[in-house]
Amino acid sequence: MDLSYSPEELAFRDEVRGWLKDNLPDDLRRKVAEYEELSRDDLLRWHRILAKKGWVAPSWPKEWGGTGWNVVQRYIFEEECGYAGTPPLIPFGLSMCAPVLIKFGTEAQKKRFLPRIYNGEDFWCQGYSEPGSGSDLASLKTKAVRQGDHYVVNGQKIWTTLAHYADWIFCLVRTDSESAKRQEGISFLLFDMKTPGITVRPLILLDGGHEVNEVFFDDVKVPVENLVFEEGKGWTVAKYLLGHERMGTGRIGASKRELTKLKEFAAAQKKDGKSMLEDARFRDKLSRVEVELMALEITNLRFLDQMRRSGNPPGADVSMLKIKGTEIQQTLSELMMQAVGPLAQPFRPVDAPVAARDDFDAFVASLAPRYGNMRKTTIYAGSNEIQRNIISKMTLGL
Amino acid sequence: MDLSYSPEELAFRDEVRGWLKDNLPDDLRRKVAEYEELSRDDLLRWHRILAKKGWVAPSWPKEWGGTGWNVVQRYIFEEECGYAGTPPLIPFGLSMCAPVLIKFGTEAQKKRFLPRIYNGEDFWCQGYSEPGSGSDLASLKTKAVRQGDHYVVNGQKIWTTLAHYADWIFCLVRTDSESAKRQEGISFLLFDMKTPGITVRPLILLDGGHEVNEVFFDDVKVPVENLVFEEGKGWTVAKYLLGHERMGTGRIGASKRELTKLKEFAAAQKKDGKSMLEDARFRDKLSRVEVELMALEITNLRFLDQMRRSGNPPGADVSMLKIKGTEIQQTLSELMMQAVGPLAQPFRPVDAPVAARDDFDAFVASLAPRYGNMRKTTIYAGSNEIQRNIISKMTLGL
Amino acid sequence: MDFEYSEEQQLLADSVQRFIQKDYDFEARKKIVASDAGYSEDAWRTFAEMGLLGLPVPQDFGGFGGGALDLMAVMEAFGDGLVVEPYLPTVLGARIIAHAGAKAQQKAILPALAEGRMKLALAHTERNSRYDLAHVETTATPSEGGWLLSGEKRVVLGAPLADKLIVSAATSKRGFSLFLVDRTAPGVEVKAYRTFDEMRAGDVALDNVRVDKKALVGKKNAGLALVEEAVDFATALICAEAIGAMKSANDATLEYLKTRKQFGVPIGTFQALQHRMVDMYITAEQARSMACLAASKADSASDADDRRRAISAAKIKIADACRQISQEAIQLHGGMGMTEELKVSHAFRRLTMIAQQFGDADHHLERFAALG
Amino acid sequence: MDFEYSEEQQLLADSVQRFIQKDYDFEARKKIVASDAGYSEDAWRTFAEMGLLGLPVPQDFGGFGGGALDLMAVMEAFGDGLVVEPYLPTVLGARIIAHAGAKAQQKAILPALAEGRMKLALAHTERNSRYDLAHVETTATPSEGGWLLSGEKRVVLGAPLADKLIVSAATSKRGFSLFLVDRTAPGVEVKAYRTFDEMRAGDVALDNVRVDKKALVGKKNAGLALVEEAVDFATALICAEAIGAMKSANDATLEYLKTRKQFGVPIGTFQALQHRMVDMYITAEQARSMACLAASKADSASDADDRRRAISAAKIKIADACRQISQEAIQLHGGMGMTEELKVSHAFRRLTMIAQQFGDADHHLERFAALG
Repeated sequence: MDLSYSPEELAFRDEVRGWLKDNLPDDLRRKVAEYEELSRDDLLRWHRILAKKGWVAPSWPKEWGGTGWNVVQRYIFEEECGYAGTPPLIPFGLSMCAPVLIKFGTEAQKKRFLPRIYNGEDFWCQGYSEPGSGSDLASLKTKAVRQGDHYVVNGQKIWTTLAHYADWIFCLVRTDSESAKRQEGISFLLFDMKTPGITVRPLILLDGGHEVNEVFFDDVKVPVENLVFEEGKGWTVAKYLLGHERMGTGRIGASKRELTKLKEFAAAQKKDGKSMLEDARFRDKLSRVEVELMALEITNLRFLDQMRRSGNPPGADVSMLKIKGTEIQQTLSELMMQAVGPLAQPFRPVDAPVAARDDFDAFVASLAPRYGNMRKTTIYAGSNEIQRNIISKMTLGL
Repeated sequence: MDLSYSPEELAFRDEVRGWLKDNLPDDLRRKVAEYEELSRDDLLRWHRILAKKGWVAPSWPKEWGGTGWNVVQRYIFEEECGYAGTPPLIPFGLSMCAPVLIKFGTEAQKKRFLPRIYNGEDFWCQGYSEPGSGSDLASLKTKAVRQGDHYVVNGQKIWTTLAHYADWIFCLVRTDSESAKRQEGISFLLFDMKTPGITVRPLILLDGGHEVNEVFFDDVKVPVENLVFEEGKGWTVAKYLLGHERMGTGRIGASKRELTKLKEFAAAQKKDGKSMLEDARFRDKLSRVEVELMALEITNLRFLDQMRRSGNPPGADVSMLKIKGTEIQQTLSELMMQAVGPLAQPFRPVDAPVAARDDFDAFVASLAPRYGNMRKTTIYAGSNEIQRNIISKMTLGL
Repeated sequence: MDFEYSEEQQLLADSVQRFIQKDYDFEARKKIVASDAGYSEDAWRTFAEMGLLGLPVPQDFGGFGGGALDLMAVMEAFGDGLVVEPYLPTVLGARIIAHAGAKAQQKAILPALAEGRMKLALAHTERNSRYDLAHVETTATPSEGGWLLSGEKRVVLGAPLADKLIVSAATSKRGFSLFLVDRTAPGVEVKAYRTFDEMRAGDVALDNVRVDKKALVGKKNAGLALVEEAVDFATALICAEAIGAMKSANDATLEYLKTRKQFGVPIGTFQALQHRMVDMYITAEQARSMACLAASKADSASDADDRRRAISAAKIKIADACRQISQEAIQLHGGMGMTEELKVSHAFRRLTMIAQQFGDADHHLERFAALG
Repeated sequence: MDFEYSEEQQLLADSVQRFIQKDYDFEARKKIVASDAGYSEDAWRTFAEMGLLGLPVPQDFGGFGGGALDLMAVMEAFGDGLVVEPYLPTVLGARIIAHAGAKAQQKAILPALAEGRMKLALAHTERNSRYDLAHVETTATPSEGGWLLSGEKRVVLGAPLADKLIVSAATSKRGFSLFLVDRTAPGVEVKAYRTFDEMRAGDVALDNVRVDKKALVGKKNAGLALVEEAVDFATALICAEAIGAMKSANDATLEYLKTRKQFGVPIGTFQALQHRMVDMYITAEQARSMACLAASKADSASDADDRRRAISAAKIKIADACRQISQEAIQLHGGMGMTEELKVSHAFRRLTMIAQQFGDADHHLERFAALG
């Protein structure tokens, strides 16, 4: 048994780490570190830097720009990005639409969309959830009726992350409402967000941030060539994507960075003249989350090792990474807020944007909102309750 | 709003407290305080002391020996007994069989059994649970077939507390296995434990203690006059008993005594030369359980106040007292064990009974078993899961 | 033993609840929060008319001389309605002036407070004080028969709305004193902001602010006991407020569990969620018991330690409860709970802040343990 | 990166598992626990034959020179089988002698250990030491070219079964030393008892026990580092043992959930129980990861602090996990889990004790924090 990376893996990690150090722009690094909202330009700028390096889509087939990395290298890359604090790579194009097109798309679709996704020319979003569907995806109601060369789409999507930035959206729609099984009659369609009849309405989150939206479709005409795979086979496509495990679910790298930041930050906060790190009560909470993170990193590596050995993804156990990883993220954000004690109350200056007020400690004021924002992590991408159901059923056989 | 008892209630409390102080025998007080097993004689001795005083069955009708106390007085009495650390009053006769007889019994049954229960002449146990029934009481299988003046009973009971001490057992048995609803066809029978065909087999608990048993019935002949209420109406009787709320479910008094003991005990345990009470980590656990106990006492008083006002029992909310009360008891026992650190490992001397070894700290050696034993509290008398189901359904309407 | 509100307390509570239902519902509140002032003058006037502002003011000064038990029902209703007006700082101020103010100060301030013509704020917390009430770096230097105050106060609740600030400043190595300072006095600068729970607060910079002799509140060097008593009183009040906000969050969550369907059934039929909802319910009941204790002891503790011990015990339970219920309410609401469109997300914000306000659980665990 | 056992480790683990299935099942174990000796000579002989006793002994002395990673699979299997033989104290002793013993001591002891002809026990803990390894009140007074040892040791695991005790005793104000003492030496009294987890231990009274020069193990006053290293090593081993016992408890609970019916369905169909079982499963996986770390760092930490930090981190997680899984396993089993008839109640006892053995979570949280 050996818990360390091999010399080759360490060399790869150092290469990635060194390159990130040199190529991550300072302003983006700062924005991420200080929990600032990233603009469309920020996201695309980083996407294009990676694309230029050839690292933006490691898991794609080489012919379309993939790196040919093995599962450990891909994991190392993801975690190093998290550890460096890069802006996120928005997954909707790179990790969701593209794999679907590669598996199910026509040659024409691939040629049309993949290079633009790779180069960050199109910003994609995902139209899955609907009001009332939530975890029960198959209950979706948005209707697409074929009329000649088009589908005419009516309905509503919700929780559409960054729809306000998006050029394209991929949607699950119901093309046959008569089918006996709810999973049948669902199709996978690609819409240009500029198509008439699409309205995006912001859903402001409890921290005041704008990340998600409602998207309304009112007689939206989608050309038939934007259908992926067969009509009525959208559920097959969706299931393929759900099974398309990512190894970075635990977000170990990002949490390690946050832990380091928390320690530095807490050390600077005083209680009775001493650092908060010397306060047993506070420190134990910090220690326990640190231990949990150490454990999760090893658990993740164990899964990787298994995966490399067997060639198979770890299956339902990957839900464990989601559950523990998000709990860790939430605890870290909570401890950041608790570290400042009463100073966590401020939120926004009354008469000026945060950045314009140099007498306002915008970072400290971001801690409570950040804590609030991180509550989403146990809800989105399959709530932690759903993840527990998955382990219960698939791993434990209950 | 006033959280204190009235002067009359305080006077009553002082009367009870004073009387207990004078009348609880020292050896019994010590045995309870040191978590020693109580013998049949110990239990009956205390029962008879209370009977002589006229306080053994406060809630019975006055004609049978009840005290006529109101709900607050009954609560005060129960909690004072817990606080003083008296042996428990075994409820099977006093609080279970007797109320059933008073409500459903014939005059003959009342005259025959109630005075003997009151005076501690008969020791009763309860035959409800069966292997495989657990929380699902109505699934019971023990069969009683009428033959002339007798029922012939075959089957098995389990978890029969103190059956090895008992003179009598009251049982739920199935007198009609054809009935459509499982609840129908159940009858409530009283058995003399000396009847041929009854076998009691100990179930030793994980702390090595003998409290519960399996009871086997092999062609046990029970006279028809020992049927309570009508044949096939046993479920009505059982339901009546389940609804017969006791206000002492939270065991506040006993937990207050344990908390005091824990504080004294922890103060005498040293860590780095200082008392364990000065150790923030240990102390916070102790403080939190103390706060929970303070809260539960007030919650209990709030329910009493409501009950006195409305004349109605608090209903499903009494499940809250069970849940919190048992969690508190468990935490207190766990902290007692943790307070001694590595010294909690000893269990029993190899070559002599505990009491005979004066070089063996029997009390310290009782802490881990006591902790183990207290795990039962969240399981018995309706597991805490069942209690949550009850609140969910009855109070919250889920 | 009596856990009902008195008839008067209940009448007042009913009228506050009616006001909130009628004039301070979630939509009305949204507008108030978004307004320039961040609070409603109309609501404030109504509070005065209803007698809420006079409640903590002694009868001699046009008030009702109410204690924590009298304020409890009001605070609970405010918690349910997530009221953002600066009621708490005003009560804090009234308490200090009523206890320790000179007659002249009382006459000048208390009737005006009761009538809604004046607001106060307690400027006490500093950058390095955390929850330690004895930690004051701001100084008061004797000068020309008065004092010069210099220092910086942080997160002064209600500061931007207050007419007068009660400022703590060190007057010797042995202690600090309290001073009345006009918010607009020369040398006072208030940097205003919204708080995470949508109230108004500010950082207060004091740069050689000149106050005269009469500005001293209470005895010299005797500030700590005053502030401690007032903050304990206010802590009892936010415990009651928390009860209201928890009830709001619990009610909303229960309703959501009953109505929201997944896989064709209400999600409230899932046992894992039922048990968590039950735990939220039990926690709220236990927290209510401790809020009763806090209010009761704020009014009639046998001594300061008896009061401190009960208040800390209550705040430990309330802080833990705020955390559990706010987090679970959002989680059980799923995505909807994350949006500012549902009231529950605002209850989350307030509960999160109450958990820390006047000392988080760790602070009160430390104080509770020290009291034996 | 490689999380599989080596071929040799796996073969050994398999043979231990086969032994437990065949000769050390729950019924066999019951008899051993109830026996006078409280352990099985036969099992011990088998351990020697299988090479388990030689595993921690250096090759020069007839052993295999195995480290924590080599012992991990054995300990995991022992945890699963709830083996009560005094393997842990023997490994502890072997570790100390191998590290610091004089050549003569090593020759006299290590081969005998490996062959099962001798057992050791570390007599270190005292009434007031709690988990502080530096706290030693027992004294060693120089006398006639040797020492006189006096004091009392508590909860010495394996003491009644040991041939020799390694006794710690203060040799100066600066530190303590370790001494080899025959269990039957004049002045040594062992009060034997069963432990809650069904092993044998004893309190050891030392009344002017005379030992000669050669009894000193390692350098004078250098006992702390030796004990610390050995106890850290043993802590890594009980972490692995805990993994086995947790797996046993989890497997039994899962099986119970699938077979036990209530209201006509297996109780494993109730979602609240499913989610708790999932949490137990996740906890066991996280604990396993930390047990891997502990074993790995026990063998090859970069320095003592690196080792201490990893061992403490592991023990924090293991202690929390032992507590959660042992409690939940009983609760989900209901009444049946409370009886000594099911193996799960014995796993509960061992897990409860592992949580505290060599330091509970609080102790290791303190040590972990102190290491930065």
